[in-house]
Amino acid sequence: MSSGLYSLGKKEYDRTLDLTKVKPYGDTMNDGKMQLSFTLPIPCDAKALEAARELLSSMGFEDINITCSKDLGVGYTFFVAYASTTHTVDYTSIHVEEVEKEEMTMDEIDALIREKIGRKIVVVGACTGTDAHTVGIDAIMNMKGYAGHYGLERYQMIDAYNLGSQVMNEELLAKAIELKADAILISQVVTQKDVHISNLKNMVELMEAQWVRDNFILVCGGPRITHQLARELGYDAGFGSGSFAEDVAAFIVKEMIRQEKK
Amino acid sequence: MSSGLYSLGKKEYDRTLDLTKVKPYGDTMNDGKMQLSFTLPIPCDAKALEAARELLSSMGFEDINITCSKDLGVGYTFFVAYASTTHTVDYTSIHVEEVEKEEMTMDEIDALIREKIGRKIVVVGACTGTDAHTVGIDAIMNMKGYAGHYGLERYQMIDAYNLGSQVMNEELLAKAIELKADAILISQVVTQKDVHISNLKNMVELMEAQWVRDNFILVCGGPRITHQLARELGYDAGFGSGSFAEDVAAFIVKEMIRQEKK
Amino acid sequence: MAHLNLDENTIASCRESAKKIADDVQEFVDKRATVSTERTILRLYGVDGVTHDGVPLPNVLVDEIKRNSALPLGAAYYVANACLNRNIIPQEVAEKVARGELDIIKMPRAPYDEIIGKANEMARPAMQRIKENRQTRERMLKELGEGQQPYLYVIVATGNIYEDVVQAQAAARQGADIIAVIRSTGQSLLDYVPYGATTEGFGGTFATQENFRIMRSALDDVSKELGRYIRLVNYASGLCMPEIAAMGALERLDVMLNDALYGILFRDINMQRTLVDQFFSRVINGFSGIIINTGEDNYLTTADAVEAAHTVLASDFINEQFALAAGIPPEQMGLGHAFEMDPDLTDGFLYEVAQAQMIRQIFPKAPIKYMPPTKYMTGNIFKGHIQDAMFNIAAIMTHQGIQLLGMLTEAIHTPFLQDRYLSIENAKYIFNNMKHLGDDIEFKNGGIIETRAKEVLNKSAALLKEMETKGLFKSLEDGIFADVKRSFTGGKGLDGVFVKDEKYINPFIPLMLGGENE
Amino acid sequence: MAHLNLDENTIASCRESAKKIADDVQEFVDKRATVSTERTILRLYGVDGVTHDGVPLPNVLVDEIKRNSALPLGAAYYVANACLNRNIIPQEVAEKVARGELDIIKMPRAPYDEIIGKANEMARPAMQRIKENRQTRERMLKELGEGQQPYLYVIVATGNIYEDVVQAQAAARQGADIIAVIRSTGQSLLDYVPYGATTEGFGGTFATQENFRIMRSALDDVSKELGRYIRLVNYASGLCMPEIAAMGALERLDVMLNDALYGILFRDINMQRTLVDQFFSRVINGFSGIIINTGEDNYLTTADAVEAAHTVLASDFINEQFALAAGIPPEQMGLGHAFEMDPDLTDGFLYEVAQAQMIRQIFPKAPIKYMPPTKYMTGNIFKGHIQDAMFNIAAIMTHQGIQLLGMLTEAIHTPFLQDRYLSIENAKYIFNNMKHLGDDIEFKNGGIIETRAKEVLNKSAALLKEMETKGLFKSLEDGIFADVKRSFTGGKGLDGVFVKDEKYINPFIPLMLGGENE
Ligand code: B12
Ligand code: B12
Ligand SMILES: Cc1ncc(COP(=O)(O)O)c(C=O)c1O
Ligand SMILES: Cc1ncc(COP(=O)(O)O)c(C=O)c1O
Repeated sequence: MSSGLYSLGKKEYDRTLDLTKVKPYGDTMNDGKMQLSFTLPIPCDAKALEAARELLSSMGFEDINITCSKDLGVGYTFFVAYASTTHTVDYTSIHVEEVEKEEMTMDEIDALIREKIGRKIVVVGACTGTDAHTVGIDAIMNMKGYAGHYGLERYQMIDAYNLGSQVMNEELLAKAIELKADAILISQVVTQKDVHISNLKNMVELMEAQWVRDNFILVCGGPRITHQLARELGYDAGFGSGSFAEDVAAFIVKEMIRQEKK
Repeated sequence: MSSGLYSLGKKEYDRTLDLTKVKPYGDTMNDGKMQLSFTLPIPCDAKALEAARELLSSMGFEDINITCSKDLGVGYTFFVAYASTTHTVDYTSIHVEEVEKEEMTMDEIDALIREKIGRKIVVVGACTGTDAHTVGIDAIMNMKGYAGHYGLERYQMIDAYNLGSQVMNEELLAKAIELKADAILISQVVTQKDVHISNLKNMVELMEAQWVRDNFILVCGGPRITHQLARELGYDAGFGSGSFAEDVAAFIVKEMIRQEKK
Repeated sequence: MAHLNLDENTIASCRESAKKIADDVQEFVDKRATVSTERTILRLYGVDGVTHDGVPLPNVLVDEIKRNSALPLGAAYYVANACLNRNIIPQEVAEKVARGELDIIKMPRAPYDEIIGKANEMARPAMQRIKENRQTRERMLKELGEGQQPYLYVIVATGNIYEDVVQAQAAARQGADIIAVIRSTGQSLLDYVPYGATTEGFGGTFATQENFRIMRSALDDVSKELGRYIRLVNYASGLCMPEIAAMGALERLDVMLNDALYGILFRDINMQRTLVDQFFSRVINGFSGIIINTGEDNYLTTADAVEAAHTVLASDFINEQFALAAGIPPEQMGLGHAFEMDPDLTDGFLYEVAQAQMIRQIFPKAPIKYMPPTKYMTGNIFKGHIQDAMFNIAAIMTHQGIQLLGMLTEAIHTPFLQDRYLSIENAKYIFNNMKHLGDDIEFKNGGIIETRAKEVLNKSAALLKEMETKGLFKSLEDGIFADVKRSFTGGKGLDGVFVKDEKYINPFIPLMLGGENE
Repeated sequence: MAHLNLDENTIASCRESAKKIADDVQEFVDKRATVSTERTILRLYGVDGVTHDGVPLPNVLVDEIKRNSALPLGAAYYVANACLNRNIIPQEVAEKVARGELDIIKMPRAPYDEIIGKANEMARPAMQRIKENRQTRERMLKELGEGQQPYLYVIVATGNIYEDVVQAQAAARQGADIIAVIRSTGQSLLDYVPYGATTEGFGGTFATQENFRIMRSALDDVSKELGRYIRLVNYASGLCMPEIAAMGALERLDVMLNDALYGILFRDINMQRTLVDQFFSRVINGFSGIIINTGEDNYLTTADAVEAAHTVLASDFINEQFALAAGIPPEQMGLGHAFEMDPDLTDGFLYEVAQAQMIRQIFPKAPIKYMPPTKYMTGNIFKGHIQDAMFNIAAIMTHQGIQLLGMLTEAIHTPFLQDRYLSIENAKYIFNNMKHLGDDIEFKNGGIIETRAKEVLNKSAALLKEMETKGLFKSLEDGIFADVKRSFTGGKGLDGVFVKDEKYINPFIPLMLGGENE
């Protein structure tokens, strides 16, 4: 603050958003402010504070403000911090591989199947491995659906088989072959120690070993699944939190059309 | 999980704490887990998620899990994330410049002054600039003190003058010179746009310009003040949250003894 | 609605004591005016703008009169005279004086009656504009509707009015009902009001008329977009209390922080100065239909919230009487109180509820203002977020009026965009999920809550009785509020107070108190 | 304490129906045993350890008997006979069988009376050890004391027992009263109990007897350090329900997740298998002084919490009757319910309070177990932290017994050390700051809360009446709970169920039900 009477000493602040160098925003463009919390396995004292500060500094943070440090009872320390990052992200260069979510209704999808495929399509799904979370796959497949969006069982042109949870990959694949399914849906909710990754990979390996990978449209989903991850693991698509049956059905049909599967 | 009956497939996890490479701890040593939240000035969509992920990745994060993204109403997006940092900190090399807090009581300090200085010492303090937060400086100086720790006014061997808040540096220095003070205490609570830094620096410049810097022990304090910062700004010491009058009094007396001021 | 059995006689006795205390002061006030009240009159006459060196023209004029020791007649007197004399308008008078082209003191005087006539006549445009603002607000509230009580009130404080607009619009879209633009840390001690759009403040943005206009217009846009009238708040507080009230009235602000004692206690402004200033500022606020917010919450940042609870209530009674004296109806009295007890206190929440419910019942028509935890907020934002939740719960249980949302980063920085988002989310969740909790429960007779409320009320009554004999000035000298002692002649701004001449003119006070809005 | 006016006749009618439903099933159960009950007997006889290929010896023995279609007489019969015959102890029998050195089926049979005598005699050491464990617990509780209700219950789930110890001790120091070691995701479907200390599980740590021992000893250390007895929890659930109960009894666990229906509904375990297993497991828990926790909360993760509220209560009544049948006193019945409504529901908190208070009143002696929000938790940890706070508030208002603390990261990962810290901080703050809130208020007659509680109770009574005619098996086939339908012969583990011969022996059930602890 200026102390001279009647004067304010104006200064212009950098308010420019440069999309090639986007920074976090606290209350001023480009201030880079971020909030962090974390635990270090060292005792709670002045040295710990300094260690926390140095760690953040090595990550490219400036203006580091450790606002809270608590002893967790076993010689470890919990921290809360606010700091400004010096990193930026080039927004203009970001390309996201996204399932194009052209909004289609159940009726539109049924019509599309009638028109382009000319028969009912068969979908088999399960929550695999030791994973017992059925709510997600049920949300997609069961008649009742989720949040007002009917599940695949309700589609006139889809035969949907929900095998439930705790289904072994071998079993799911056998069922898909038996039913001559067009698409296989896999749900994975438990992700601790990346159990979902090995489970999902294992399915692709099984299919490849039996030379049937190309016979199916292979889709996975779950709260920690992204389309990107699914693609990396060899799936045709991946669906995360907030997906609905329409999204999956529309993807399957379009993919079948694209691949000229009839 | 293994599916073979009666077998568990054990694997040893890295549970070693290497103090030269300390990493954050989530639930397993060296997992590097940290929680973040921040806002990016870009609209809330799949591209934003990817931008957030890339930003974290450029900061050295792995296993990036964006758990929440919310539109803030002005085309900006709020994120919550968990991720593992790849950075480490060498705990063994950390040296903290800390005011040695040898616990001394008011009576011990009074006794020390009597013994080593042989006269009452004079301390002048204020909350300076436009800062009107008196609670902090009162906690240190006023009779009543703070959280059961009496303030400097109660010390038999200290003459304490608390000038209150919103005091100009010039005024405070004039008073200190007039009273032949041994120590000057400055409180700074408001830190927005680093107003405290310029304020604190200005005081040192004033003192140097008048060739009186060495006549005083110069101490600052406030919730965002660290000893390190204070030293960098040319102060003898800095005191943060949770400081008590004893800490400051002990420092002043010992520093006077060290500097052989009588 | 859950109800506490409070003794109506004790409440009535509190009101009586408070009225006596306020009447006493009002007698003192009625004899005085200040440089700030005079600048206010000039602003209402349309004097605006700054000189080459950035000195606001209202200051130029009043400084000029003061330099000539001519203040007792009041600025309106000299300006009206100059306008009559030269057949110009007040703005021209100010500009000419600034350029040194006019000596308004030495110039010939018109007959006093004519000056009074002119002074009153010149007051009409401002009166008209303020009346229209009031009608516009009422119309918009009717057409667009408004949020439900407790209103969600948040602050923006970037220091930059344009950045503030972004934050304010975001907050409104997130669900806020009221936006307060916090002022820069130094402003309350400036004896002038800065000019124009400003982008540089510390911990807040300067209150200027242009900033008011920019923000009101941005909020009008977003109000229409959302179909919900968003109220705008600023601070008629500090050395320019009435001037800012006038600016707010002219730019259709909706709420003003406006306490009879805050400046004295927390800004070390001289008590005579503040008490004189607050009167005119409140006359303006009352006339403009602006809700005032008082600042009792601040007491609990320096004094203990459990021990000093009764001082908050006592002060509310005093603020109520000062407000009534200035023509402010109960519906515009945002009397303050706060949720400031140590969160580690056993059953502390029950004491907070006692306080909130008591205040609610004692001031049934007032849109009481409830302040969030600040003092016991720490750098632990997670615990802080829950402290704020507890505050929101106390509010919905006791039907508060205006809810100043707590921020999880209270102990760290002025709110980031995301902090405000989380804070609004917190309140919306609780207000909806617990909507009728307060209507569905009763407080036990003789329970902890009721006993506490009675105790606080009784202590308040005793304190007010004591103050009734002592008078307000002496009480402040004794440090009765907020553990702060102030002297009658100490503090800032006393040199701006003067005793009015018999012929002193301030046309606005009679006009505004004249019931023009009925 | 705030009280709801609930109709005592309706409550009594619920209990009657539930008793009939349970009696019906008990008749079915009394005729049957399972591979798991037999392995349990062996474990109680001291059979432990694994073969070279890691097969647990109890499995070796029972598999051997089963291969010979000789199960109907029960494992105790053959082992007692072999011990008599060779003058060895059960562990030696098992080892010899594993090495193929002994054919316990074909070996000569001692007179039935002698076999029964031996079978009973061999049960003594385990009975003794369990009784001592119970006394040790009671002594430690008396000497050290314990936390106040609601007890703070947290989970550890690193997958590694040694890492779990760190987390558990940290939690205790932070204020937790009860520590549950969550099991690895796959364990409930294993038809054997893993062996030894384990460091590799997904989303939880394997329940093994050695892991129980390691953790109990770590918690005893920290209990002494803190002067507060810390309870240990595991899961007597899944295909090895009674075996794990036995292990827990031997290692002085204090609480066991132990529901009559959970395995059927959520693990697709065959209903006959589970119902037979649950009986023996509960007899053991009852005798050991172990508190059981039932799993009604899970219903609300698949069914809607507002609509299915009455199914939770109905199931609590059924679990109560099954528990009584197995000799578990009300003081050991941690009947479950949960705070699982959509946080965006208007007045949802009032419905939650209705449910919590109703359950509290209907089971006044039970240390009821209250589960936190899980289904509506999201990746927004800030909102989640407040959802957990609301849950804690409902708990303290309604005097819950065991509070499973919610974690702000519920939707993300199993708890980090810091998540647990924040969660404990949340509960401690609220339980202290609102300590007597529940005693200081009353629920309005005919208010939202009371009306809701009555409605849920009535629906429960109707449902139980319906089930009374249908029987439990048919009801489960109809999907009465959790929106899940299971068939009488479907699901896992049916091949492990057998009908007992008249001469079948299980010495523990009569011994344990015989009131030895009185
Ligand atoms: C309900 C629930 C349960 C129920 C499950 C009941 C049932 N029949 O499903 C019960 C109580 C039985 C349970 C048990 C356990 N659970 Co659980 N559970 C949850 C909970 C609370 C909600 C999950 C849910 O129903 N979400 C709602 C649905 C609709 O969302 P969704 O699954 O994301 O599905 C959507 C999308 O992801 C997508 N989707 C999902 N699948 C698929 C598939 C396809 C093909 C497509 C296209 C889309 C798609 O579409 C859906 C609709 O939009 C979560 C916490 C949380 N709040 O998320 C924990 C959680 C998932 N559980 C967890 C754990 C660890 C367990 C246990 C292992 C704990 C234990 N050791 O005892 C057990 C065992 C279960 C097992 N072996 O898998 C962890 C997982 C941690 C991790 N990341 O690894 C969580 C996150 C809780 C926690 N923080 O610890 N759980
Ligand atoms: C109380 C309070 C006020 C009171 C002050 C009353 C008074 N007479 O002091 C009132 C209501 C008047 C007030 C006003 C404002 N406040 Co204020 N206020 C606070 C609050 C709630 C608590 C501060 C406090 O009293 N802490 C307790 C004391 C004991 O702690 P302390 O100051 O840290 O002191 C300890 C140590 O730091 C140390 N110490 C401190 N000084 C010194 C000096 C020496 C020499 C030594 C050795 C040690 C030492 O020892 C003390 C004891 O341990 C904080 C939020 C918070 N919870 O922290 C905001 C806060 C400090 N205020 C803030 C702001 C912005 C303001 C305003 C500018 C807002 C506005 N625009 O209107 C105004 C104007 C004040 C001004 N110009 O300075 C911000 C500052 C943001 C920032 N970092 O820049 C905060 C953080 C709130 C926020 N999030 O916006 N405030
Ligand atoms: C009545 C009142 N006025 C003004 C303020 C703001 O302070 P400042 O004087 O710094 O603008 C407050 C702050 O809480 C207040 O309560
Ligand atoms: C009664 C009961 N048993 C067991 C479990 C745990 O599941 P799992 O079968 O995976 O161990 C739960 C989980 O909530 C439960 O409520």
